[in-house]
Amino acid sequence: MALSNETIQNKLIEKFGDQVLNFSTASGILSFESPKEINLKVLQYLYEETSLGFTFLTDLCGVNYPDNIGAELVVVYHLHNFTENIRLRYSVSTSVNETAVFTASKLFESANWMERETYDFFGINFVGHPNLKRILNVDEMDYFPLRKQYPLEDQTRIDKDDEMFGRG
Amino acid sequence: MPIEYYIFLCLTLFSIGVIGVLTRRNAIIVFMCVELMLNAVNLLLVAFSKMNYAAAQAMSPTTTAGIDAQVFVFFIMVVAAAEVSIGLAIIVMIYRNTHSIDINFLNRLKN
Amino acid sequence: MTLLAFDWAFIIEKLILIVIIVLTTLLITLYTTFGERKVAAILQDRPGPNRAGPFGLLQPLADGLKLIMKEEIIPTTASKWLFILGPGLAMTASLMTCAVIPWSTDLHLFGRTIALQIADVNIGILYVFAVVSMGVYGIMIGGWASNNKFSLMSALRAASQAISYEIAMGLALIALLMSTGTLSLKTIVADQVSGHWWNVVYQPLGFLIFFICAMAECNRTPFDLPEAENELNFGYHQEYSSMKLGFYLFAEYVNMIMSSAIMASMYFGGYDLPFFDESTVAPNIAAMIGVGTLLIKIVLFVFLFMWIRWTIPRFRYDQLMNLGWKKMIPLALLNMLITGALILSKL
Amino acid sequence: MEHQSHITLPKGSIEKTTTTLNIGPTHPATHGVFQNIMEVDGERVVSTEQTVGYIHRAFEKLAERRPLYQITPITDRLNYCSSPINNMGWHITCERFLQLELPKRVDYLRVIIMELARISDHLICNSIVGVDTGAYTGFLYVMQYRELIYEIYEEVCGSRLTTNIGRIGGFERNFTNTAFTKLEKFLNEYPKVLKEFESLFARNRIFMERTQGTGGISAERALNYGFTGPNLRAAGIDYDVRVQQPYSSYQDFDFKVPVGTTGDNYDRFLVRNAEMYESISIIKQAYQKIQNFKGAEAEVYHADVPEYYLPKKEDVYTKMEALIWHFKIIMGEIELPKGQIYSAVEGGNGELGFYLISDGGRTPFRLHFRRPCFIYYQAFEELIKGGMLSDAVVTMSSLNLIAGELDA
Amino acid sequence: MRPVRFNLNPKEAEISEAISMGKAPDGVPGDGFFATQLSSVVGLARKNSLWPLPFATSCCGIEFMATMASHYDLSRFGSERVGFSPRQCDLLMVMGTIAKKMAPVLRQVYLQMAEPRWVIAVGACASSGGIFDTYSVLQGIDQVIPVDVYVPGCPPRPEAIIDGFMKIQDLVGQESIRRRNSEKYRDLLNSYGIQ
Amino acid sequence: MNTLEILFFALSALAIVSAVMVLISKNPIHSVLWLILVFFAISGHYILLNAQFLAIVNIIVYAGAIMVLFLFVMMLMNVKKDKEPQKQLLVKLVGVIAGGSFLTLLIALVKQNTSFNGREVLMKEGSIGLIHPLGQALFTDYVVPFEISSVLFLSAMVGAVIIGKK
Amino acid sequence: MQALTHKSFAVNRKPMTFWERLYLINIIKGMLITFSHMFKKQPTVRYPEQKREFSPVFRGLHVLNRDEQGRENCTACGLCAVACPAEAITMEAAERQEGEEHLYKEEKYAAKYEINMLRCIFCGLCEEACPKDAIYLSETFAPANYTRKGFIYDKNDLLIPNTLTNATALAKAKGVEA
Repeated sequence: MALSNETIQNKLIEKFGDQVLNFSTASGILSFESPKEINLKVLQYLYEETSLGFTFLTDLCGVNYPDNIGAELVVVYHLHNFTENIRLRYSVSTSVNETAVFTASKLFESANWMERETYDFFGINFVGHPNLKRILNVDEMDYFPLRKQYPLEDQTRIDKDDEMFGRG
Repeated sequence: MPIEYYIFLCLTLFSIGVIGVLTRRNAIIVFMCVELMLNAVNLLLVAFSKMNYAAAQAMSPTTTAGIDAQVFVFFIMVVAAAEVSIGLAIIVMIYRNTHSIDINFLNRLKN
Repeated sequence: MTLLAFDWAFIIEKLILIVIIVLTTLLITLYTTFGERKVAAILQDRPGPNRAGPFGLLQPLADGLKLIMKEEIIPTTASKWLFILGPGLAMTASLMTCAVIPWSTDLHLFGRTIALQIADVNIGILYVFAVVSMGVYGIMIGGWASNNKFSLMSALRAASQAISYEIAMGLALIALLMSTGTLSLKTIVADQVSGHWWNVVYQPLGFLIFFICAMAECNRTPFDLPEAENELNFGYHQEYSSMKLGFYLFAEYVNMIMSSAIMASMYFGGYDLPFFDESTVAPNIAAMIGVGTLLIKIVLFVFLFMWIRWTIPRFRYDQLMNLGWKKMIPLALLNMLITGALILSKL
Repeated sequence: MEHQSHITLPKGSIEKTTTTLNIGPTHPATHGVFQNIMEVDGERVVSTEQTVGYIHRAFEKLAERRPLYQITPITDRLNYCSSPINNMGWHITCERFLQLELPKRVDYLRVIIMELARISDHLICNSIVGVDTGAYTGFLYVMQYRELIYEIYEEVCGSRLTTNIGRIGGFERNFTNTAFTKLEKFLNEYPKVLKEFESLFARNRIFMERTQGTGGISAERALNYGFTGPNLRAAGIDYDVRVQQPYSSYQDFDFKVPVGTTGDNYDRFLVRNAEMYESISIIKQAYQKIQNFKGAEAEVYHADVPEYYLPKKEDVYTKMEALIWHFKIIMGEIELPKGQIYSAVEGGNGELGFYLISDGGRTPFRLHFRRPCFIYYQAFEELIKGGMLSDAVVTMSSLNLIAGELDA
Repeated sequence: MRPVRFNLNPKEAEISEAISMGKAPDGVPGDGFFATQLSSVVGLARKNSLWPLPFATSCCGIEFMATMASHYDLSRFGSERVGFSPRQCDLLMVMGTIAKKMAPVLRQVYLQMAEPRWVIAVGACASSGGIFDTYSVLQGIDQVIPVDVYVPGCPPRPEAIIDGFMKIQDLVGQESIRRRNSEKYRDLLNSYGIQ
Repeated sequence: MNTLEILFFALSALAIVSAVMVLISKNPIHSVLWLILVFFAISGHYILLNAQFLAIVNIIVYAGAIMVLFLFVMMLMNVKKDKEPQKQLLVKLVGVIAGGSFLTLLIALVKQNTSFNGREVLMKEGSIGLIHPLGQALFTDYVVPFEISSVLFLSAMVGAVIIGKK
Repeated sequence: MQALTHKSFAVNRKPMTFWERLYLINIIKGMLITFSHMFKKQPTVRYPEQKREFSPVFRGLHVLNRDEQGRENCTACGLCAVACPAEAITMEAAERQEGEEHLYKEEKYAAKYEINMLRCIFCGLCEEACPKDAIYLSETFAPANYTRKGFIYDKNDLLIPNTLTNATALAKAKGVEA
């Protein structure tokens, strides 16, 4: 029985050697990273290896660390094994200039829109995605709003002044 | 009412139907023109029935002379309804396969 | 009896009768719309419109005036004449039915005997049937002319629904005709008044089929697929504004009233007030009582229509067709056979 | 002569046999705002393309600019049919992140509020399924009881829909007696109404035929599409965060997880209905447990965490230390520990997850919401393909798509 | 504890300040007696038969449901015929956040409505953007269409929605039947780029 | 001119004009609607001839069912006016001339035939158009054709369904 | 997939019985239910004439508090504006001058205090943030208005009646009917 975080870690290291790194456990969830080139291999291994069985992609999202030069953008996968009731966090990072990451939508249908959302927010280019275009924002938008350098507020507002809208 | 009036009216309607069949290419319109012709005939039949009835009534008030014509009209209507249901089904069928209801186009079915 | 008797006093009398009947129908319809809102409200634990006039009684007038004063929009892509023709046709077709309904026994006024029926056509039921089959044109033309996909879809639904349910309706009627032996509504009602039982006793299944088909012909829930506001967004009349919309909405209620009147006449004794001997009162009073009775029956039927509408879900298109073709028509045929067998066995 | 395999179409004939229908963004069937560009062949749906984002409000970016306590009002507006679950989910995430221990009574109070929210969520969804099949009245019957739920919220937090209920570490105030009276009233009356609602629909043949066999999905596909919550359970998988990873002391309660078999609209309807009964039973148990607290324990409504929970107002007015804490919390000057956390609760629609990354600043570095709606709406095309247009409408409402949650 | 229960000075709405009202400029002769009478009768009819088009996008839509439902019952005002067809409705009720992606749709719906039409912005988001001062949200629908009444609250409770609705009724009741043909109204629409 | 004649000519004019409009309407839907009008005019004639049953049946069958079917099919195919390729003008001209000559020929024939001279049609009277005698005839003398026609109708229905199913 | 818990149970999805297949029985049952509602008490609150009591913690229009001597409590510390997620509160602080002690409780006061009710989401965070017992939400809901400027509530609109000069109004505001 019980699949523990250590087992998963050992299995992963056994399979991928030193390509999987930065294992840590925060609030019960094992997280690790790998180079972005092997993300599909890792996900597939986690999915298909029966003793692991991470067949449920809970969540996929992007994070932008503007200070990590060369690895500004991170894609975080949250996987879940229902039968063993254990979660796993896996992330790959990519540079802001070269944002290609392999898509997981072939493995998980649910990744389709989440990747589109991540593309929409962060501009991460998921290679092999069937329909990679903006999902939440208007198609005409020319920047990726959730990257840290872009402002939150609507820049075109003309009626915004302290008198009307608080601190501005 | 003189019977000629009815004859002329029905002939006109019938000829309009004929012209329609000759000039239109839309299968449904052609079909409709055929219906028009049938109706012209129907009207004529009824008119004739009343003509004969008028003559017969003069001799015997309880006569039912001419009723056959009206029964015939009734049968024509039944046949027309049957014909329309089949005809339209065929047209829909053709349309589904060829996406056209142009009668000229149906020539190509030959080969 | 012919359709073309030219007696001018008779024509004037009929014209007055037509005007009175049409106006009354319209007035009742006006308040049926109000009634629908109130009935819906009461069934749903809420008060309903109550702020226009006392108890909200002026509500339908407000609606009407507002609709008249609203801007007419004819979509640029619509075909203009048909767009206008649609609602007119719907309204006319639904009003035409009232011609053959016997409202009561004869009135005796100014030395004349006035039949409270616009025309006693001896093929009355067939006439009703013909007019009902016309009703669908209003919807089809309006839906097509709007040049809107939802409207078109709704027009198609309406057409196929109307045709399918007409058949079952006709078959149910045939069974009734077999037992009454006449096509004239006046005679049918008179037979029920003088006879012992209403026709519904002899034709319960026939009535049920007729009632269901009438609901389908009036496009009422559960057969309101042409309107289906959740799918087609009001369907055929979604491009209509102002009074043209009003006509469509109105026509639905006129239809409802007319089919109630027909059902009451054919199956429920028309103006016959049960357990009441009309000969004990003056003929004019008896006639008035008859009108009142018929009106009450109509109101009850209309209420039934509304009650059903606010209770049950609607069918899906294919289920509706299944019900019509695979259940209603065989049932109606069966009903016909049974009626025939019974009549034969009595002979 | 070469035989032509198919007839070439003449010029001017119609090439396309399907019609493109544009359902939405303002269509009665799209509660909220979605757009479905459907290809229909007659009434059959051939394919559809969903467009979302019509009320995208940039929650995640907004959350990066707000201290933790100001994020609660934002979570209100995710799934606004059950905003207290979102609020609580967010507080639980923060508490787990800050490693705060909560008293049992707070947990139970939260359970009551969350289950009430679940009832109101399922109630809207199921009654809207009724509306979309054409029966409006059942909707109005149960809405009256949602109103009772709102009155309880109002008694606790002062607002009806976007509750902003609870704080990190507990509740902003204790439940009043009126709130408990109203809760009792609700518990007494609601099961009867639910029964009535059920008998209006559940065994009505028209409704059964409308919903059975439409919008179905197999368990494998549902998992692959990331379904959670009632929709996944309707497909036959008894995954429930409340059972799998209990939060807020759900392990103390005895309840069952209803599952369906085919994942069609009827199963979803039944599962939601059954869950409402379970929720009522949970609330009853929680209420019982709360009444068992005696003395000072019966007054506890927040954890004793002065760093994160605002001090009492009287103390703020009079005591310097309390005032300082007060200022620090409000100004958001309490720095968060570094780290990240993913924490999930069972929302009305499924697993509502919060992925919080903190770099030690006063606001989250990144906050990502796992919105169940957004993830399972992808499957809509697969659900309705080959069905009728009317099925698509019912499927849409039985999926319980909440635009606010979907678009974030 | 709260010092008082009520705020006694909620702002009175000045009907003359509504964008659709405004006094006639000097020198313009008023309507004749008959026209005035007609106006008031028509106004009375219109205000009791306002058919709303709920442009409900989010939370406020849920409160609108509560307003329609038995507890508050908007139908008392003669407006239970909620339609989603812009042609048939008189009152556009915009409820919920209008994102920039949605704005053209909203405008389209407004354009498709038949005159006379009124707009009510329900809730903070529709009126001013509310808490969502973000790159994707329209900061108040009055940037794209003229708004007659704003209802504050996030979401406004049903009483508030009814209050806003009654404000619209006041406005409708007082409107002259000629207003929609007036120069002033055309200028208003032109300022929104609507011909 | 008495009322009857007025009615007769009005109905005839309506029928002919509508029939012509069926031909020249570009939009097939309009054609259908004009044809319905033709049928109404013809039903009017039936009423003038006191063929009440046929008048009503004509409306029920033609206007109420057949034309609805036509309209339905048109809408189903969504045939627009520009979808129908027009025949060449020459062909059209030939068609019209042929039809016209046909009409002239027939009229000439009728004119020459003296047996129609002075034969009157009985208007508004006579009981043979009523339902009772018709029914009598149908179910006695014509009962076999009647049954055969019903079989025909049934087979047509089955055939239509089978064609549609393909 | 195997069961994840032992708590699951399958919902009741039995096939239709003969009577249910007939449509009528359940339709009639439903109709009886709706009919019985005709005689139920309507829960409707007929709003303008009839008002529902809000809960004492209802979050409606704001009020600015005064102390027992009728002095404004607010010291313009700005915490409410900071706490406001909608950024609806604007204020300008001013120093209390000589002779104004009867107006303001502390040395600083809000010379201008505006809340944009159109932005406000009535979340109650300002009330919670206030360290000076100054701003509260009331049970009056914010009324609708025709113009945007009708929603800028300044200090005069927000302050509660003065105890000393306007005691009756204060009683009214407190909901104590005289």
